[in-house]
Amino acid sequence: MSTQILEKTLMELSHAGRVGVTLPESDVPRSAERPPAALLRDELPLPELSQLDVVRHFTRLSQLNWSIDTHMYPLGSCTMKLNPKVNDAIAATPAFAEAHPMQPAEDVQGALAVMHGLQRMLAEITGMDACSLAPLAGAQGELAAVLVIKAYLESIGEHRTTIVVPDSAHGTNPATASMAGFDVVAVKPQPDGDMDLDALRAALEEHGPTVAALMITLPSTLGLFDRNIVRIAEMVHAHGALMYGDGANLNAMLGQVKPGDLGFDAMHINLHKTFSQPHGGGGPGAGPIVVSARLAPFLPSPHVEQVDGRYALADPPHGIGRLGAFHGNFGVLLRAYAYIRSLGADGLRAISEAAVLNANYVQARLRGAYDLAHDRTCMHEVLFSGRRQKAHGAKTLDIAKRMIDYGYHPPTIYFPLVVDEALMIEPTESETKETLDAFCDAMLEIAREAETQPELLREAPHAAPLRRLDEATAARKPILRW
Amino acid sequence: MSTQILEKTLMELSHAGRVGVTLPESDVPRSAERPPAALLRDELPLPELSQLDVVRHFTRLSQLNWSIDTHMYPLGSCTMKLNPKVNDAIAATPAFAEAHPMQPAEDVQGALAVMHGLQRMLAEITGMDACSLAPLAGAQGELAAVLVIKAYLESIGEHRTTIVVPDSAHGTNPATASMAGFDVVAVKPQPDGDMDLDALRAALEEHGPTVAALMITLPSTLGLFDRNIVRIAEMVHAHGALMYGDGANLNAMLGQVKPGDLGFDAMHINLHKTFSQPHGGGGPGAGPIVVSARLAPFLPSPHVEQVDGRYALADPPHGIGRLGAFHGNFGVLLRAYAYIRSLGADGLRAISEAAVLNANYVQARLRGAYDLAHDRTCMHEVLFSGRRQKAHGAKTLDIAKRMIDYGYHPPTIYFPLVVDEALMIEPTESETKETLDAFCDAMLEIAREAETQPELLREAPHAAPLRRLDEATAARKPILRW
Amino acid sequence: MTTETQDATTPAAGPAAEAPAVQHPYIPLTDDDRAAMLATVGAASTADLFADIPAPHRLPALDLPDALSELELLQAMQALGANNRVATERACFLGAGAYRHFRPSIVEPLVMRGEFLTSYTPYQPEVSQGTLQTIFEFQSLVCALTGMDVANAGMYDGASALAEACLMACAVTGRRRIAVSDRVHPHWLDVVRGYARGRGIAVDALPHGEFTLTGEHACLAVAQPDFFGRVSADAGVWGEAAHAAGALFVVAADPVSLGLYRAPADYGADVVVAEGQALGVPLSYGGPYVGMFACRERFIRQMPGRIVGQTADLDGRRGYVLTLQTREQHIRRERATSNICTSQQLIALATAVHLAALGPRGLRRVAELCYEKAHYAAAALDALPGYAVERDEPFFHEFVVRTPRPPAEINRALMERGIIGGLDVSDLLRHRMLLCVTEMNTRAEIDALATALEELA
Amino acid sequence: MTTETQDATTPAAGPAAEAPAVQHPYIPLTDDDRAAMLATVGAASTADLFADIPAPHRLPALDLPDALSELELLQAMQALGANNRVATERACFLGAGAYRHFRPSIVEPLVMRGEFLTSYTPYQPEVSQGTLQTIFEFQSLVCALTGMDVANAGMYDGASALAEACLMACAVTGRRRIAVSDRVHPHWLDVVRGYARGRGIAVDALPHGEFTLTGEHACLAVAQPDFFGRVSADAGVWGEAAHAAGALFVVAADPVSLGLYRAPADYGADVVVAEGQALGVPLSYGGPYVGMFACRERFIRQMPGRIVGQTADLDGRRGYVLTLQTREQHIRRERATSNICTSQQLIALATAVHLAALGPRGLRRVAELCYEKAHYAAAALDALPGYAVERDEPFFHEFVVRTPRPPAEINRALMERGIIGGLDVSDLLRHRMLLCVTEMNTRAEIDALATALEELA
Ligand SMILES: Cc1ncc(COP(=O)(O)O)c(C=O)c1O
Ligand SMILES: Cc1ncc(COP(=O)(O)O)c(C=O)c1O
Repeated sequence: MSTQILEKTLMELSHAGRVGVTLPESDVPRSAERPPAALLRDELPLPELSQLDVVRHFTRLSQLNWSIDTHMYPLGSCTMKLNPKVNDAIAATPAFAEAHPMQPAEDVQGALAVMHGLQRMLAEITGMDACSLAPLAGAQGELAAVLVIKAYLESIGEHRTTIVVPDSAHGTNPATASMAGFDVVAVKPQPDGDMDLDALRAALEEHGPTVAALMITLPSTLGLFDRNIVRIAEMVHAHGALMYGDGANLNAMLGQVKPGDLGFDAMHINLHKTFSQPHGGGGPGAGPIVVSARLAPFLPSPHVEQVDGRYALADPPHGIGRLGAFHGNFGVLLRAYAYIRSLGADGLRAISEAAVLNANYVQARLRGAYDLAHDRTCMHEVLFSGRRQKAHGAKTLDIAKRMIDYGYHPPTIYFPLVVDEALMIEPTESETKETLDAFCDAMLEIAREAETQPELLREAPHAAPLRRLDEATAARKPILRW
Repeated sequence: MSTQILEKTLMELSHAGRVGVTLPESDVPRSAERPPAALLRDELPLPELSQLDVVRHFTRLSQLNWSIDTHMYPLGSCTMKLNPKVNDAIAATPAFAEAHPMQPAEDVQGALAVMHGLQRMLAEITGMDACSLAPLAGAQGELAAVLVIKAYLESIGEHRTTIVVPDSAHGTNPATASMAGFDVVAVKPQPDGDMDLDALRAALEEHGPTVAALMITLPSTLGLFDRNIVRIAEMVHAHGALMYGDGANLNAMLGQVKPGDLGFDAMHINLHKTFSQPHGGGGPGAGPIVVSARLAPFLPSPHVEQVDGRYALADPPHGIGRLGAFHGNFGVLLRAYAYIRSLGADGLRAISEAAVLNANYVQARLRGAYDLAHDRTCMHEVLFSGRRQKAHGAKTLDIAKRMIDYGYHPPTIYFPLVVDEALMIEPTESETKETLDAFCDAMLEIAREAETQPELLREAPHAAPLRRLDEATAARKPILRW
Repeated sequence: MTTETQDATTPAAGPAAEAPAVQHPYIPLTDDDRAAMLATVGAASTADLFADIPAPHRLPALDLPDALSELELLQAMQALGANNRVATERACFLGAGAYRHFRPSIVEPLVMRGEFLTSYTPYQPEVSQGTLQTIFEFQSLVCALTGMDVANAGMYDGASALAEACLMACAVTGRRRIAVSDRVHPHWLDVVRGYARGRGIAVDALPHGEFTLTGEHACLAVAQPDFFGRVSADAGVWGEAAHAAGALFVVAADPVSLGLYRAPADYGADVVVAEGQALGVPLSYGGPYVGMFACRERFIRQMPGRIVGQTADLDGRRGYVLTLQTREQHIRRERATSNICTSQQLIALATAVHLAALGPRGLRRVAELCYEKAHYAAAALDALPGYAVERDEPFFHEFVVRTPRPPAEINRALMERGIIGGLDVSDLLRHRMLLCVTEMNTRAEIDALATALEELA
Repeated sequence: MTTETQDATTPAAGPAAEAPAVQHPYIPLTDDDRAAMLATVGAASTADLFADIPAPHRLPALDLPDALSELELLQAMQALGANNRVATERACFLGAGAYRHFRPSIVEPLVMRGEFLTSYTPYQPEVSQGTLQTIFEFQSLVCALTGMDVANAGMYDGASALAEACLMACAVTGRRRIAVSDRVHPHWLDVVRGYARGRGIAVDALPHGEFTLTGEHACLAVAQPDFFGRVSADAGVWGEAAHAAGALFVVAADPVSLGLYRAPADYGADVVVAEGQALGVPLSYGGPYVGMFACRERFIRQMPGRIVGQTADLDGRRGYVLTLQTREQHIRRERATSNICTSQQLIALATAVHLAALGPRGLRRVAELCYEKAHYAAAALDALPGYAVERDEPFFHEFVVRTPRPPAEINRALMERGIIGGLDVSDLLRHRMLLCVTEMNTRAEIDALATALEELA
């Protein structure tokens, strides 16, 4: 019965004349003023489907996805944790879902109270002084923060043009630096995974007064807490540069340490990682930034302020302006607010503890079978290298695809780029020990298979809706629409 | 990777200490009055799961189901049609979902208006005089209607003890008759599928004044509209008995004919068939009954009445009492009300037309390959016999299981009992011609396979989550709980 | 630049533009589909397909309101809904068989998944394991709560479950008379009477606690807590009395109370029924709810309703099927144990998800909160001049208050203050009101109730 | 029978009972799990795992509100929500970039299915075909609406899509100056300026309609309809002007208007962006929304954002993958076309479901209803003493009214009458209000608005 098509496209399901929903007739007299004919379109080639076909199409498509709600999804750097349904329920209540972004502040005090509360809570959790909720995702948070740094430096007459980025950094870091008009200087980690202080010193000295900031991820994208972080901040500050923290890995630090205490000047936070916003197959997320006091006047618009017990939207005095049409991804902010209020300080601390314990447990159970990138206590994720398996004829990609056959979503692979055949596992705090054990058992079995029958891995997955896809042709001869 | 278990049970997933949701602390002082220790339980062996495990468990289980939202589901006699999501949305609004059944009528005028409107609309659609929404499913509607008939007959001094039921009837008909304290006399259909008038006459004459009613399904469970229905009603009435209609097949008659016009005295309606209430894997449904004027005083409680523009719950003067704790399956009634209002008279008529055309189309396309039980225009469903395929070595059960491999839910099989190897297909109005064509192509292919490789059918399904299940052992050595 | 002229054929704004005949989203057939299909069928028109209907009765007029578009429908329903004064923004102290409890947010999105919502009774187990396993789990949870050996897949509601339990007792004992406590919910008693009348079985409603049975009685049915909220320590004695008379002991329990109180199996119940609504099901003006039905193992072949059993497929993989079907109407027809067919599966599922989320700690906590808050409220009300709480027996989360004025009057005044009062039970006991307090009632609400009642004394 | 004594160890009602340490439902690890795992890890306590954090900074105090149980959280959020005065039970005439439109009921249950909601960006195509195919369909739908050749998987919102379009124009043309109409939404203009400032690109905000470009301009960006709701017949001329200057013509369109009005491709657009919110997405106080981004085929390798392409698996079965990834940050790093990574996929999905439900007839009908009702409203308001509608150019569903009093005052008075008025644009044009009318506004609402404004004149 294997069909050539898992599910037809909407256009293939279309049949002229069908409709998926009824709309009312007009209840006003037809206006005598007609739109100029020249402005009107004559064809609108949208698909035409019955309601059942629309429902069935998207329901069937959904089943082709794996997700947190169906599978363990240990994607390193992505924090695929439980997405509590209560947060969705709150976001769907008309009191929030129907609030119009252009309503006067007096009519949306509830929404503003949530935003104000979240600004405060995020600043508190990170130990920073001020927060902006405007950025619409992590990368936009990075951009906003770097622009804030730039504006601040310009305000004190510094025209610095370089940003130092470890070469283990996430791709958005260098891409952001360049979007903000900076040159990027890369530094390598030392063998133990911490930043190479000599390399940093050399970079700072070589680029000297042009260095605006160091963009550093904490815990690092190697899953490690850099033991020299305070020293690094001192070195950066000594050169008049600022410390930018990529907060994508904040899940490891909740209530354990505040980046603000370590010398960070600015940081973005991925609400769609640490704060349980569902990923939605690629968003929406939100990337609030938190900054130290000296950067606060430069935050983007709008900022929520409280005056005489009333909340209002305000423009920071020297702000970098807007990042999107309105006030940030409010529905996401609302979920994050609800999440933090569901946990409180102790709950957040327990989250980090469990996330870190889980990662170390996976590390302990798998260290015999897979090479560790760095053999030390990891934080919320553990980084292996598939080089041993590669030698047997099964690459990291093959290991990843084989995991699908065992019912586990593959981890992040080939990132960070600095580790050969990287395989980065982030179990999060949401999985049970039983699930972790079954997962580790499967990984151990796969390691055995890699030795004895690597072709099994090379041809995997065997039990997914599709076998491996031809990505090369897709890129060479792009078919991007029906 | 084939595991022995598709999904663990909740109890297998349980681990002492886990919780799926948080609950508040008490905000009142602890009462000095303690419950007597002897009344308290000490163990409560419920499963203990984290929230993610609960979500994942039920999400994964759901995916093991086929449903209208995912597959064509042409189950004869079940009217598996589109279940519009707008009706679910309405039923979920707090204004209805949070109404308490014991609130005074003045505080639930909205709910009562819906019920009153539905009573009226169902009576209008069926051409009857009065309606009760109290029955909680079709079978309870049957019971209610038969008790109403009994009460009516007793009120006029008739103590009749027999109900005539065609032997093609749904099992609930005879079971109901017996629950209501009647003896059942069966009559057979004639070869063309209509009721055998001679047999009916004989039965009426033999049981004479003890016959309380004829329970007849229209269109019949053979998918046919009995051409003698008016004559039948006359005969039944001539014997002082009443005409009871099983309205499970009303989907064929909306706006085409009113049972009340044909001489029916009482009838139940399955809102979970004709009126789009989702089946929910086996309910909830609702089985309102409609009756002629002489039966109205005997309807169950409560009945919604309108007095001076206000709605109120009332007890019919000689009513048979309550069928459930409250007023019927209100959420189901609400959906049916919304469904009728979405369609209006023309829309309902178009539903029946399409349902009947679809069934006849399937009949026309498959009549060459499968034997028809009755070769004539069918109504909303078409009844085949698998006897030809059985001769080749593939029973109707095998055909049904093979359909799963082609992605179609099997039709109703081995019902009605009077047709050998019955295979009853009800496509409903909700499927497109394309879907019907693909379905018929698959059925034709299966007919070919039945001839050439019947073992393929006997071993089917090959592509479902499980292969055939051992029902005999399940019944012989029942394991009914963990 | 305003243009006033426009070619009449331009596909233009406004309803006056001649749109092609609009299809309905619930009916995919288009005119061309219809034509092609009629040709295959060999009919000239769809009307021909209805030729078997006697001509004088065809195409009757249907006097129904005009069809509404989806937007208009939603607006119309919102307008109707606005005429309900519900608990969402009010304090609610009404119980009496339907209870307002906290429903964890995970319940609804899981239960409403299309695969659960839009599937039929699981006749084809290979493609229905989702529903089947959840039923197996529901049965197991009901057993855990009640302490009984076996449970079925659920009944229409608690009341009809009680009625079926009594009928089953008759089938088991071969007797034709049943005894029921008069403190069973009056509506439930009415349902029992109706079902019994059908089968010609006599019903004795006995004064609560004074249960004198004879050898004619098939069962004694009691409610624990009873309709007035009281939990009796004598239940074990009643069970013994029933057994001494050769009758079954049938207990109607509140499932939330079972988070705290003894399982009916422990005090001798042979059949336990319950209204499942309190476990994660919205009030929804009285339904759909679900009846729980559990009993001793020896009655399994006399149980009504669907039952799911565990088995294995051809490859030995565990699976579930509908089982013991020879009890049922589709096999046994007039000799079936009950006529029940479609039941309330989706609601049973909701209770299973609810219990899975709560777990034993959660359910106990809910029961404790109910207990504490109800007792706090009772103490507060009892202290009010003109009011007196009936406290002769221990209660769980409902209690009866004597009121200085007719309860209906008081309730109207409470509604004006945003409070849904208790049930007026004056028809049973003069100037009495039955109040219910659950974990949903905050202390502030209870205090506000007390203040309001004081003012209304 | 009231019992006052109770063994302190009885598992009893009330919070004072010593419950075992409560687990949080979001964290499944129990104490025994933790102990076993620490043993495997070889650590004495979880604290040991954090030893790399400098000791003085470990375990800082966190000043956060106490944790709320789910019920308390819902109550707290309901209380906060009650401080919003939203359109649910009010007439709303506010637009200005976020629009209240009818959302078919099928959209939400489909979009919120866990498999869509809780999956990541589809990096593993074998187990992500659901998301991938819906992106492919979204891209195709955006092309159909705009008339363009290709579209990406969506941007953060319409405003940032416009900014990225301008940056792309710079990359394509190698120029470092962009021209933008001053009738683009002012917030959007601000976003464009911000993005441009980062890359050191100059922005010229040109008076609408008077677009004098030079050989330095990478693009001309306009909004159609413009911020004041006007639809211009001159767009083709502007496109030619842009092309004559060697610049790209970038159009920001309203997607609902495209149900009625010409596709921007027809009048020369090289890039079309749009805010997708109007297509099935709740207002949600400004987000999450989704930006649509479409362009001519020749720019595909310079486009920002994710793109999905069709391909086949090893068995030749059709499938979809993320493609052209060498444009993106995770491959190209500082030379990527944009830094965008996580975008707004679920919202893109909502717009796709919405469009699939509406189809071409539905979208046209919505656009027609907007047109008719807005024009009915404009005529009614224009007739009021003291008010004047600016009608120098044709408009779609938004228009500007001159008011006799400051619009803020009027809006406050309207709110008291249950009406959410238009946007106060006095900062741009004295005593002016920008009103929006959609299919959601009934004639009765519009009449009520007119009556209210008349009273407030
Ligand atoms: C370390 C790191 N930094 C930044 C980002 C970018 O965040 P976003 O995808 O929300 O733009 C990610 C997420 O993918 C990340 O893992
Ligand atoms: C013909 C017929 N009559 C009666 C019934 C009984 O209806 P219900 O299942 O709602 O009790 C059914 C449904 O199964 C049926 O098909």
